[in-house]
Amino acid sequence: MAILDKLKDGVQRELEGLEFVIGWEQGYDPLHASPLFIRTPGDIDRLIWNPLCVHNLASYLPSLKGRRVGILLKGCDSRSVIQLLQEGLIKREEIVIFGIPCRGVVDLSKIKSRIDTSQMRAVSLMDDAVVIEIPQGREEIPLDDVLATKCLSCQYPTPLIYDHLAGEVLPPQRPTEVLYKEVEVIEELDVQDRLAHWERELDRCIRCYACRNACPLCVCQDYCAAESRNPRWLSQRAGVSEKVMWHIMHALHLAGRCTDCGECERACPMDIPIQRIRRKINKEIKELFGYEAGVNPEDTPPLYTFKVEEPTIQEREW
Amino acid sequence: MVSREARFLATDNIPALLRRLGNTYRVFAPVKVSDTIVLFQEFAESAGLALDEQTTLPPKELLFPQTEGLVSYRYRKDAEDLEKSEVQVEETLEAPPTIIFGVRPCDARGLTVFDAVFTDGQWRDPYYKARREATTIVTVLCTQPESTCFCTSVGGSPTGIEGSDIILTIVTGGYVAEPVTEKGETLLQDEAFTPAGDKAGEAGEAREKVSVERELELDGIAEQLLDIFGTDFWEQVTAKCISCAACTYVCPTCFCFTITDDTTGIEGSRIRTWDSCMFYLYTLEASGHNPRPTKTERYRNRIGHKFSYHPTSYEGMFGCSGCGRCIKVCPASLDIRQVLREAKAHG
Amino acid sequence: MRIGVFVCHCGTNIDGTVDSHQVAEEAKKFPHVVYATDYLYTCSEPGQQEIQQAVGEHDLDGVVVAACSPRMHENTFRRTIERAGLNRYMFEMANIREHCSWIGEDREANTHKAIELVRMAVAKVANHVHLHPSYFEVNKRVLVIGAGVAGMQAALDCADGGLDVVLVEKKSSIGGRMAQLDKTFPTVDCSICILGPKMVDVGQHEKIKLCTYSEIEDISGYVGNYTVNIRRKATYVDWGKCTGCGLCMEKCPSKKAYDYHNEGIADTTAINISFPQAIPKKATIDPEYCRQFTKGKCGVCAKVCPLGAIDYEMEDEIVAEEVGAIIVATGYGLLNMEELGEYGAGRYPDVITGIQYERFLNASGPTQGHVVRPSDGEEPKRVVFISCAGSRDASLDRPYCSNFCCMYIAKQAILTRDHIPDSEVYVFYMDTRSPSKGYEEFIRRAQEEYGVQYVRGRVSRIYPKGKRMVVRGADTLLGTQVEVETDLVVLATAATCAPEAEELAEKLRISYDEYGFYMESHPKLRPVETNTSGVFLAGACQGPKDIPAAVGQGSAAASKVLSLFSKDQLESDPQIAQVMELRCVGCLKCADTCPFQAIEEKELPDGRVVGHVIETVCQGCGLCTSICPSGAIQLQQCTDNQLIAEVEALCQAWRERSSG
Amino acid sequence: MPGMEGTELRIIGFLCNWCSYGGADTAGVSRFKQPTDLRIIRVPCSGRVDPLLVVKAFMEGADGVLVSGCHPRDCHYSEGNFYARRRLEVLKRFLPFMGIEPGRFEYTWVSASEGARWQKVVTDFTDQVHALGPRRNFGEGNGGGDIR
Repeated sequence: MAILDKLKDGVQRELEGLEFVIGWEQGYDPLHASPLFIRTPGDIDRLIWNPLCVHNLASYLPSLKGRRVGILLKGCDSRSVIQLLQEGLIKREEIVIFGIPCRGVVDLSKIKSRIDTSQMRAVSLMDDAVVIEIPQGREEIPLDDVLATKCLSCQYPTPLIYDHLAGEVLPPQRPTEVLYKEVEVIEELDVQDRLAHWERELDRCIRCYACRNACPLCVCQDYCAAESRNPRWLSQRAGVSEKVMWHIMHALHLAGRCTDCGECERACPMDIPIQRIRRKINKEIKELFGYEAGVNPEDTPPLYTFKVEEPTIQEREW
Repeated sequence: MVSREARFLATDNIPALLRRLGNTYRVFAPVKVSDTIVLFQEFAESAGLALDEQTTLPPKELLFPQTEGLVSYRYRKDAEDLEKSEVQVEETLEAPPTIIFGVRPCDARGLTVFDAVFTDGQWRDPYYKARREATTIVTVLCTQPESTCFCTSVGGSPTGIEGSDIILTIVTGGYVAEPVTEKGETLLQDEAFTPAGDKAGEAGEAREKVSVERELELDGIAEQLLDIFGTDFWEQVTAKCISCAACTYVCPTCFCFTITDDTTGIEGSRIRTWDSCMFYLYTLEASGHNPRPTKTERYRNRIGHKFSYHPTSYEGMFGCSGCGRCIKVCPASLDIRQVLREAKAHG
Repeated sequence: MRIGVFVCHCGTNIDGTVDSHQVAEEAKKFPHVVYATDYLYTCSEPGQQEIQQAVGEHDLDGVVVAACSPRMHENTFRRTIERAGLNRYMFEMANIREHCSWIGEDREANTHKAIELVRMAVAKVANHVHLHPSYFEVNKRVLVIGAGVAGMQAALDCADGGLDVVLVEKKSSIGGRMAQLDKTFPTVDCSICILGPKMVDVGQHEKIKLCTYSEIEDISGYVGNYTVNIRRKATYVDWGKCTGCGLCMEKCPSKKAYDYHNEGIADTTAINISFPQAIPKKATIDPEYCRQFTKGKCGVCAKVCPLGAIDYEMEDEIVAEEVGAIIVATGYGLLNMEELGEYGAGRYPDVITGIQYERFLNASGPTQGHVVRPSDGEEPKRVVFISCAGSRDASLDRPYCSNFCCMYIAKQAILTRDHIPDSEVYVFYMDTRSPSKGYEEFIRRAQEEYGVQYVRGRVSRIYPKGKRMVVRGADTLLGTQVEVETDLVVLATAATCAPEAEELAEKLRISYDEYGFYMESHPKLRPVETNTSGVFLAGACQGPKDIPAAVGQGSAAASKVLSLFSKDQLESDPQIAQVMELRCVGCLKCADTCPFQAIEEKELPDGRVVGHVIETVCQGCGLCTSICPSGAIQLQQCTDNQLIAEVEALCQAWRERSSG
Repeated sequence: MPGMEGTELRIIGFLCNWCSYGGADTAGVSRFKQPTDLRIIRVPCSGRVDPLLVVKAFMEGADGVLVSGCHPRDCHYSEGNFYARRRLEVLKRFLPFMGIEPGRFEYTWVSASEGARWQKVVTDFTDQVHALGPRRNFGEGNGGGDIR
């Protein structure tokens, strides 16, 4: 049975005990999927599963605490759920998880940076390619070229936590090294150029907070410290330093918690490469504490604990 | 409208034109700043123009900045008597002559929503008004709708002229330029514009060929939205919304703002910034009570405002120009057209 | 806000390198400041009166004093403004002395810096709110750690004052160092004769609960309400039954056990009572030497004990005690003399330490007071004392003076001449230090009456020559090399912190210096208090000191506890964390990380779960504030906005400076 | 104060009340001379120092930021500096990624008795920041190069 059929079958069987099941449906054009809230058996037919199902549906869970819901999760998405469980932000018994072994999802901005999709007519998804029909003709793009960066180094193609798994466990097939490639490009720049880089990229930020609202681990949401006056970390002033402050705030609040799901960057209407900021911190956290967020529900995020002796921290001598 | 005497603007002449205009005006034009982002930026020849794509943000930022200082102030203490202090207030309005080149008809039409609220009605906003008056909008008419376009559903047109000062129609080798206003007429005096000749006819034909399917039937939507105000329709339709402000910030007609006094020490400024009805804080009251506590109420207000309350207050004018950006940027691909369709069908 | 700024000259301490008047003038320009002035000594009575007067005249609701460190006078000025009718927390100090005038000589730079420090303080006060303490019950029991003479004095004074005392001692008997001594200087009276009765008083006092052979396992809680877990180490003897008859000691076949009380100059039995005057007088088995433990069979003591008190299966026991205050009197240690290689210490049996010599001199010591040479038991005819053995020695990283050595050397020199009238005594010294009453005279007596030869100089080497030792050193007064052939060398080894002093400090959350001695709150004005409320110091744990000083501190610490407990309720510091329930998202990261478990879950009427600070438990560290992502929990008086205001005020000053 | 122009840089220190602030007091009492650039903000514990405060200081234009607390194990609040150590280490490794030179931010431990150590920390850190010079903040002038 194909994955989608298994999913539909599973949802069909569990739906009665749940308020709804969150999955994906076809969006407004062939390239866009959109989250689907399955409330009735009639909604199940709308369910889709393909590499365009990019959304990390776990982002909806914290706001649904106290309600019994089902959710479809890819391997990477499941890490968000584990992290949320770890921090007590959701309850395991309230959630039914339909896990999906996943070979990777598409980064739409990678497609859009290659071809103009504004007049696109159709999309077909092959095993190793995306074929897009545009007025100028038929464009076939190798899937690997447009997969999300996280997918190219994915170590968790199968969800780490689930009640039902649609398909067989998929072993990791991607090399780990490429994960930090984009981070390393920035690290190799001269420090002044790094400043200029972020200045240029972050200046584009319109402070719409889509990055925050899309983040499954931003628990404060409506009470975000970026918008409050007590504390007042940021003002409404124009200027790139205010924007930088916001992005550092977001990244630091995620330090040791970010599962690299990439929803922040995907949600950004200005296509600012902010995932790299988090990934840099993840890299340091991994190096310092050997820790990866969202892998084990029993862990404690490394910044909420300590060791009396920290063998990996080389303190400065004076 | 002034006489629509058509002129021809050769593509090759555009850089020189903008450079010349740059002596008198601030000139903004669409520039590709990254692979996927096109923004209005101050014209620089090296940057190149991106006239064939919809800009990521509408030009409203140039007339209604995301952040603008309204006044700056400084407390001055009397050195002899510290009890006495006076406040020096300085208005910080800047409205230099500006040209925005390469605007789309939907975005130009979006400005008419601003005009209705900020300049034409009971209240006048001097900041917007001054900028609007100092700005000339040069619009390039559309040739091909995008999959998210729905201007015709809300009363616009890919070849519409509302809000524009000049319209440009793409023809072989360049554009046919036609003035819409006096301001536009003035601009056409530049040597870059040559008589249109038979290009005018080509332009007319080109315009005829463009069409955007009118996919929504919005008659009666204002009343319908009121009718379904209290139903569970809104909770269902907003389930996928993540309550960010991307849709409002890219919208050419959203004009909500907030004002804060930003004081450090004895000086500061009163600044106005865009606000978004999708934010919790937008309606949070000092008591802690929030009349729109969840995204459901907030999104309902956004749709209600654009398609019911605004047309009711402003002679049927929707608070939407059908540019489709909100659909494009929505992290959850929530499609406003679909919401309207379902709203009409609900109940 | 209406803020007044008071800039202190501190005589010339501040005004010498900071233009205090200009600081006040500049302060007038700052927001909210309606009054600013400078004064010669703001902390003096007229200085404080001036503040009180200005509060009234100018209707001030916030005060900034730019003067010394707030660690010095914050409380002084808080009381000042309270007297003037202000909430005492509407106050901030700018430290323009320790952090400014005293560390830089450039008057212009200092003045400039002082102005900015004042500006920051003003910005912070502008964000202050009124705070009000709450009150909590006090457990009027006191824990004394260490039953040396300081701890005993503290315990007795507290107990006599009506408090219940728990006295914990690591050794099996109370008494401490003083119980090992023969005589005391400068009176040369018998140490145990004056200490013994005190030990009996402690042992018999109904208000004192003795826990000897015990150590502190851990401590939690806060002033007024500490919980202390005490590890009662296994003695293998049921002290409830043991009468201290000593029969077991007589029969014990393991007679080579290390004798701690005698500092190893003699051996003892594996089961022993450490010394005849021990209190409690109970036997303890040293499992390192007991055959029942080392060989698995023996059982002699169990057989001979008439009361059946021996229990080889005994295990350590953890006992919890609830107390309201703690007096730390853990004393000092002595430098391991093997660190002193040039003296041959540890290699040559006839090089011994002062405390070992004390045991030889002691009539109840292993030699019944006869001084003998360890190597052959002969009476020494010449004894050389070396002072500062490891003290005042930067090369050993111990630059401090051990305080009491000069005096006990003089005492031991006199006693040597008393015990062995035909002996010769030499003292190698760097300086003699004898500042207390009767001390200088005592040293004079040693030199003049007893003919002790004082040689001012360092000893460079000691080596054996036949049955004797040669001490080679410099006489810096004569400028010559000296060599003294001697029978015995006594080293005044450096006093160090007590063993495991650091670990205990960490349990108590008190500070210690780089040598492990505990830090007092203020070196002059708060000598027995620590920075942890409810924890006091007595005796040599704070630094080497002699008996009268230790006893004095024991009484001082007791009086601090008695005055603390004179109120039935204590005021809790309101500078603690507070949850803004409207902002709290209930993630409880604060509760998970609070070092004091001071945050609990609270359910609001609408069902929302938020964090809640338990007022009296919160210690005001602010860890929660920096962990809370939404900024919902704020440490009062050190809120995010207050710190941001300080940063912004400073940065604005900097911007103004660079734009001219 | 024109005489100061160009000689002092903008350095902020966040010091815990119990150890480092006391250490700075001790240095003062001992009259240990130090460069005048540093401005100290007193906090109860290094654990109170939200890394965002450091970032805020930089965004407001600081050239250098120093955090100093009690030595590990000596925290007046038992554990505050253990948390601080982890966070500040992450911050220290992260800031250079955003374009803030390594060396502009340091964290260290100075006890209340270590006046001489405090003097050395201040002197060395100030020298270190001076070696880097004034910092270009985000949005100030043009920085030049970039990727691609």
